[in-house]
Amino acid sequence: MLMGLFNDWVVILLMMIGLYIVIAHGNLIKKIIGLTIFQTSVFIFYISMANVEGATAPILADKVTLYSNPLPHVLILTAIVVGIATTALGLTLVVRIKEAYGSIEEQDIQHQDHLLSAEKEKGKQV
Amino acid sequence: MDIMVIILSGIPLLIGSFLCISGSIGILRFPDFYTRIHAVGVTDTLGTGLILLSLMLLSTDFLVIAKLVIILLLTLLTSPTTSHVLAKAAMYNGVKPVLKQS
Amino acid sequence: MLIAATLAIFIAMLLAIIRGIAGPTLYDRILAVNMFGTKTVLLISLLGFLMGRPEFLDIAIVYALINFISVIGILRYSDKNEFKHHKELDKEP
Amino acid sequence: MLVAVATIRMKDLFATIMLVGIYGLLSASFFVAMDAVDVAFTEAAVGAGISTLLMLVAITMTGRSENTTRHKPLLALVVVVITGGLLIYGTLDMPYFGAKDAPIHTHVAPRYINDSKQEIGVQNIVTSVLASYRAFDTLGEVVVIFTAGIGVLALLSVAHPARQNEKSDKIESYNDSMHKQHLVVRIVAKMLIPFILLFALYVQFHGDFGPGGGFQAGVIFAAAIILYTMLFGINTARRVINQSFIQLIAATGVLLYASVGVVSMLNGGNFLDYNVLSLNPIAGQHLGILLIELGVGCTVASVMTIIFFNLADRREMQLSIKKHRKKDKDSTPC
Repeated sequence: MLMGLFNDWVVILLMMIGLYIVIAHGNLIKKIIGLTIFQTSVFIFYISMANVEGATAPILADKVTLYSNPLPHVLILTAIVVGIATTALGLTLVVRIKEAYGSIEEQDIQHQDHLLSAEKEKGKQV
Repeated sequence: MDIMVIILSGIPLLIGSFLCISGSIGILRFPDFYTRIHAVGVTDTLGTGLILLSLMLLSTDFLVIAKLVIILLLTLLTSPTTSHVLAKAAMYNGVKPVLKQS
Repeated sequence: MLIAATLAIFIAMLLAIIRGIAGPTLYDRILAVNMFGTKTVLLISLLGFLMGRPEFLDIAIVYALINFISVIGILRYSDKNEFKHHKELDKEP
Repeated sequence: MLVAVATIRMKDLFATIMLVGIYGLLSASFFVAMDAVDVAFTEAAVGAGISTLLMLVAITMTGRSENTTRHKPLLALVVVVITGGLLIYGTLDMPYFGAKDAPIHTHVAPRYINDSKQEIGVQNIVTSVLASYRAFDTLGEVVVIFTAGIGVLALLSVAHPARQNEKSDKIESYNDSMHKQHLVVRIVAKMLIPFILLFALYVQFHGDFGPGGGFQAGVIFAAAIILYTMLFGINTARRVINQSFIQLIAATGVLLYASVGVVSMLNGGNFLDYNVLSLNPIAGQHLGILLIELGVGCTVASVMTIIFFNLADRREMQLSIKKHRKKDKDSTPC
């Protein structure tokens, strides 16, 4: 009866994909997309925890007695909106980085930083 | 009476689902963008309309019927518009249709 | 009957996803997204009927609206001319 | 069901974003299947619409192709696989999907489900938990959203050069807004926008009975404004909706929320305890939830609009700067 855990495994798979994108890709926007996937996997985890077999949505009606758990729904509802707000903040940061460095690849940015600090060192020595 | 309603609603439901599937096969099999847009645009609008119609027949509540009518109107309004804009943008940006080789 | 229709829409969605992943041009992908949105509207209304709580049609309305908005937005911000513009400018030192 | 979107690893960022849009739609229909109606509502509006659009605008500013180099893919793979393996090992102790006696269903949830009818009198349990039992939590979330809006404002706001050359700006906006080429869309959108606004208000005030509430209504409202902005150009939209006005509304929403709490404290209750707002506790709860949802809706709608406006503005500015530079380059050789 391991099928009962199938949802959790899907969630973990999504989470792994998100994490892999965040770690392995240099492009900053790709990293943000990875974070979004990671976020959504957590949402799905919560929502599938809230599900009760044979229950319906938590809106009170006359004949229904079994409802799914409303608490995770509340948490995720707010988390989605907060998530988009923070994602937007991240995107604006990326836009500013692009303006400042002319690139959004992590390696380019680090390279430029190295060059800058090396120049500064030289200036100090002189 | 009941069985009449079920049969009456079943017919558009089945036709609608058939149209949906044929449209999606069309999007997969057709050779270029414009034929694909034809497949999707036509079958999607008609299939959606038929399925919503059968749901309207099935429902008893007035509010539900009203909402279904709203959805139907919205799809009838937006779906051809998006197809039109898509085709126009594609043409504008130089996606060529595959013409018959002569 | 409802279940059969739901299954049909499900298959259609799968095919649309395949086109969305494989689509050679950008517009194929947008088309796939659009079709996917329409199918989702249908799926949600059918699911509402299947579960016996047709009050959920509100969500389907939101879908129809948001789908339209996002497709228009995608087209608005993907006009190829702009990209060409960018590339030309990026080539310049 | 969701594994289908596991292939979001394309090189072209644009295609990736299409896939993100599909992914949002898919996860929202998953939420419907899981009975989480309110969440599906929010995810529909946010995941499929707004986030896709924001990413698109950002991409038009940063360029769409990605470098092929991936640093240390092997190491990343090892880390990820180890993490995933540990997590899967952890799930073996989890309660099965849909089990009725899982620990999550035995603590506070029965209280919410059984007593909220008497205590709050609102049909939608999600709304009553959101706005009444856990109102303090929600206040925090609203403040976070507000802060994100301020952050975007601080990072991106353009010190309007538009004021000086109003006329050329007008011409640019005219060219920009797809005036001639997209007549059909514009007319359909003109028909749709009032309907969308009306529907947002319906969602806002219908949250007590069905799925809906301040968060969803705010996002839908912002979506309508974004549609207007996309079709008629940012400058026209700014003339309709003033930037400082939106900022005012964003602040007012948070203040409204907090002041409801303060008023209930002044009336002798706890912070955000609506029972004392009116003589009848149930009526007090209704009033409190209504006001709070209004505050949330105001803040969310205006923050989303602020974010979009600033991104679009920044893009406009970059485009015009590039155009100027190009003109200079063209003029210097001859």
